[in-house]
Amino acid sequence: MEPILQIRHLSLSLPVKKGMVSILHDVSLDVAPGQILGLVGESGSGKSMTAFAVTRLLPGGGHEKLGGSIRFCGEELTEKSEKDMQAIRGRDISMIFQEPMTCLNPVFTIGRQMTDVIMTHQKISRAEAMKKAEDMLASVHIRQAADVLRCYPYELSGGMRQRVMIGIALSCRPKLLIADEPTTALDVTVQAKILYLIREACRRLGTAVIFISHDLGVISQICDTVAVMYSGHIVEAGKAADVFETPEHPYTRALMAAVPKFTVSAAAGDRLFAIPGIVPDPSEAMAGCRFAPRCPFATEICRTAPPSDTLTGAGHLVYCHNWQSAAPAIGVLRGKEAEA
Amino acid sequence: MISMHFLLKRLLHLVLVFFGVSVVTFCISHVIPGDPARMLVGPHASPETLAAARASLGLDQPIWTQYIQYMTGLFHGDMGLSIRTQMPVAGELAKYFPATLELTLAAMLIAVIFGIVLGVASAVHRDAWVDHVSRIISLVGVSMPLFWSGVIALILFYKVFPIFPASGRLDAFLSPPPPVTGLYIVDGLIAGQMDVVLSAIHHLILPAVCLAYVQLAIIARQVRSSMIDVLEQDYIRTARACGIPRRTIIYRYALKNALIPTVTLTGLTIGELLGGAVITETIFAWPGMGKYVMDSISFLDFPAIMGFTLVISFGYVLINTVVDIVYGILNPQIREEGER
Amino acid sequence: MSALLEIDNVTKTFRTKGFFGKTKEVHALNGVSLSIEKGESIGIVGESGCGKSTLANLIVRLDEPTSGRILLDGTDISHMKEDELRPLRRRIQIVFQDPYSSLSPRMTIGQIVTEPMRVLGGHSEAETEERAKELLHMVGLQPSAMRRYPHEFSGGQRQRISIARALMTEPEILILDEPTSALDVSVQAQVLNILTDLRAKLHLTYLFISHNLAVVKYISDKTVVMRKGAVVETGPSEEILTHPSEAYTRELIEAVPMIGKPFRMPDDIAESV
Amino acid sequence: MNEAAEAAVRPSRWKEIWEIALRNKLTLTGFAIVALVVLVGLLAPVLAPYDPNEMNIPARLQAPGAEHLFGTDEMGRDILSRVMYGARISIAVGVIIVAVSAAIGIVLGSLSGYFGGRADQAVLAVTDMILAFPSMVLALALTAAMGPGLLNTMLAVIIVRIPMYTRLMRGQVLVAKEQQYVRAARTFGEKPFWIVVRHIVPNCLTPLMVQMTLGIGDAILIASSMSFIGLGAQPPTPEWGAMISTARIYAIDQWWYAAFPGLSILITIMGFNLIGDGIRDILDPRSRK
Repeated sequence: MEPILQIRHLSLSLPVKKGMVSILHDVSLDVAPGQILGLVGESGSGKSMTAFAVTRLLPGGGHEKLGGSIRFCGEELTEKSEKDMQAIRGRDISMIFQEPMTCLNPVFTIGRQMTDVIMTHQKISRAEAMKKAEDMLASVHIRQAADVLRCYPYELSGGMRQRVMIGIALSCRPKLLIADEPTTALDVTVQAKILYLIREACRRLGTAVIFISHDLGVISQICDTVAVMYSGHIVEAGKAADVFETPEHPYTRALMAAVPKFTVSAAAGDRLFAIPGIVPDPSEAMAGCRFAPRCPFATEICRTAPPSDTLTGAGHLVYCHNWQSAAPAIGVLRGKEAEA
Repeated sequence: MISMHFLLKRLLHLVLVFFGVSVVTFCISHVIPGDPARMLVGPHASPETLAAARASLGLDQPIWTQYIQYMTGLFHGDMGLSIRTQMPVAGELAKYFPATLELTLAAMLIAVIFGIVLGVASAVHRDAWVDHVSRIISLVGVSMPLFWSGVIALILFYKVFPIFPASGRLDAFLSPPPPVTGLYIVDGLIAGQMDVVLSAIHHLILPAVCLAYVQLAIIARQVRSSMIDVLEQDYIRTARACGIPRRTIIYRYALKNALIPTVTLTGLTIGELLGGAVITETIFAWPGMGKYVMDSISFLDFPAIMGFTLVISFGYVLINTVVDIVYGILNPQIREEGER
Repeated sequence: MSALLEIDNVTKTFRTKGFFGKTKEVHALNGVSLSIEKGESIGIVGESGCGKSTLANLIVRLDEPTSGRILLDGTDISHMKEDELRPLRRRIQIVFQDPYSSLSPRMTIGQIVTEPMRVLGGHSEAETEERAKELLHMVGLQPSAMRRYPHEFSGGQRQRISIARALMTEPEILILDEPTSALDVSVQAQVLNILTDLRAKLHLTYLFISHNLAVVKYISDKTVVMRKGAVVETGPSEEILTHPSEAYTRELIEAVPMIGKPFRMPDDIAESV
Repeated sequence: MNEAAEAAVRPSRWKEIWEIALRNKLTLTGFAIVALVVLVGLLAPVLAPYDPNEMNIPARLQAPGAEHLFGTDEMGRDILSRVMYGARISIAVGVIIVAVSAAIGIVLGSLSGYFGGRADQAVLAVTDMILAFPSMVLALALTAAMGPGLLNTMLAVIIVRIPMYTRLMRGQVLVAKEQQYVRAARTFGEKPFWIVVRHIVPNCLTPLMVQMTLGIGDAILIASSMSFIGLGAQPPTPEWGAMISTARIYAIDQWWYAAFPGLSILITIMGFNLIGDGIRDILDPRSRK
């Protein structure tokens, strides 16, 4: 299917006290209609910044530097003015965020906030917008939607607020939904429901979704394609099934081995794979692969030249010099000997 | 719209604070002075008057009996006789009250309106020239001694550029309008005497602006900082992500939230204005309570000073209760739960 | 063998005074019983508001239970006065969730780590410092860390410092209240591995509290599932995961997203106010 | 977020504040102004060209000139010399008021915040009572009751300002009390007194510092207002507010009489405000980026 969003060689620098700091390097992604792309990585990987770059909601006060190309529905977003972006946001591209507790305006009712968004993008009356808002809430499976419209945010639970956020985001039937850690602040049972809602809405409306999370489990469950990010770079991308079944990049493998699973237990002598060291600061310049200092398989070339993308299977990309030699070595990573 | 519970709670609080205020004023007039009777009759009274005053104060009585007597007097509007004029203090204060009310109300309107405009302009155009100018105006304002700005204003706008009159509420050849509210501008409008209205406004401008300036500066700083704060909140980012136009975000979404702390500040502002009235009225020979108390101070006319203190404080407490209720109206969570 | 720590029918009710004498009661814990044997590692899992952190606060006596008993080696500590309690505090220590607010920003790591022993008294300065260095080494930090301040360390390092501090008084029981929840996965793995090693080396008893079922399963032999202030189910971790007997436990297990686990629609998707 | 917040409270903050202040022109100006005023005040006996109280009736109300840079007042006293001695009084008044009221406020606020209960209720009730008055009006009534004079004015302003520091400190302590490091200290069995002294107070002082710096300016302002009203420093004390009070009737024709003492107050208070704002901005994580 023709991708609705094509990001090519995206780079981003943000202004700080002294000069600029590079946050993203050479990020390329595709998202197809009705598909969910998962962006996964640890804190500081640049996954959220990628999303904010698409909607141009960057924290640089207009002084940020954006390079590369973002094509959305055949149009180049990087060349759009703030005014054009305003019309696109909420109508064609919507976002939902991590903190449902702070993302709704505390002094307005839910109904007011929803109808404001609807009326911004559609020329209809407040009453019609209210009807639409009620339908939207019903479609995210909220009972007594009419009552909820009259509520203030503080009267709703976290899960309910996130539903309302999804309702607002989908109210103009956007072509792309960006969900930035939408379930991180929620309990697991609530999370399961919200994940289901997002997936259902995406299939029903044919909306493309960029789903950002640090949780490999969440990503593996609801995403069709996945991109793993590390320190502002994409290290591996492909179909979710391929990436999680045959991870090729040492970082992906290490990350997967670090997650506790139901099958492992300390009592049985299992060890989790702990990646030594810490994620490099974005301002730190590095000649080679940014994972090299922590990578058990790094060789001379890793420290001197940045890796280019290598196609390992159908649509499965890996950015690693040594993926072939590294792949078999990590294995299942059980027992003490596996800890590097 | 506001719960009964909330109103009741504020009213009970009001009663408690009134009680507290009366305790403090009682202490000031009966406990702190070495010889309260001497304070009451003034330094030049004869020994007989002093003895009579001792008896009438019941200084031989236990302290709580004295307090009850004090309160009974207050309930009957008895604040004692002025030493300077030998008239009941309550009557004198009532005579001067409208002038003070007119001045402080005018000053409050100026401070609040221009303070908010300046603060918002500053926050929205952060670090642009508007912001710099507004910040300089505010910085000078918060550092400006009220008694000095009044004198300078007189030198500038009475002596050097004779634009405004130096004293009084009306031109000498005009007689005050028939009293309804005691505010010349309002009464003049009611009586249809436009010459009185214009003259009253002409006389009011200079003292009101001088009195307002410091508070204007404080409000502008507060609005600026809370507006900047609000503009960085998650729900503003959400609104941006929904494509709500920038103007709507600033003037509807952010402003309402930013004004909530300003409402409380306005309550405090009124206190400062009432205190400042003593100085401003003296400088501009404005025939209000402030000038009355200033005249009393040079005679050490203690009953007059305490009467003034009581009236001003009760008024201040009353206004702050209104402010609290407005705060509740603006802030849905507090309105419902009655908590703060 | 008698239990090292016995929690017997503990209730905790928080009262907030309302207006006009109205009091709101929140039952944070509702008759919770639990017994912990020496050397065991017990995990408590539950969602927000289930009372797991309240329980931790009661055990380390940051709070007093409304009713019920907490027995340490047979001694009831639930209502002890601070003075009587002080010598016993040495035996139970806690590590909190937030790596940022756990360490006073104005103190050096040395001051922070040695503090519990200084409060306890009876040890020379050299002795205390020696032990601090030894513990920092055990959690993988250099002795030079002693002179540095918390802000110079990452979240995972701070959490390891917190662990070292908690171990200074040679406690028998270590309460771990969501110690890895604020950390990235790769760092969480480091901390969990360190905890595993320490337990083996120092023969510690763990009470590990988390919202993450997989983490609890990894670290603990026995799992306690809590919900709304009550214990839902207790049993060996393996058993709870494979054969949960309560519906809530099943729901919880199914809700945990896992790599390779197919996505399943939750039973009741709708929600009302 | 955490990194910025952390950086704001790191112990090496004094050095860092100083470094940032050096880069921030406005804050630096503030430091320069305050240093100048303090220096002039200290060295007034050396710097002042005349005795501040020396009368010279023939030379009364002279405009600024070579003889008298700031002119003379109605008694022929040299205004420049009086302004210089006035700096002494104002700085001393400001510093003493803030030091005493903040010290009492910090102690009351920490005790009331940490221990809560009845003591807290009582402290809150008393601060509520004081805060129910407009500060200027209460200071006025208190001074009137105690008798006019600079010392009584200072005492009155101290009473009026204690609640502000008490409330601020109490609020800080309530937040700090719930920090995990304080809870951790409780689990070691640290005694409450040491928890307050060792863990809570050091972590609460930063916003107090800002408030105290701004408070000095505020105290100078309110004390000089009281002098202007006639309740504070009494003539012929060369206090700035008292000078303007006397100058009022001459001000329209002899502009310099009121202008120089007033300008001195304005500039001094501005100095403290610049420093206070500067420190606040430096400590505020938002402005650090």
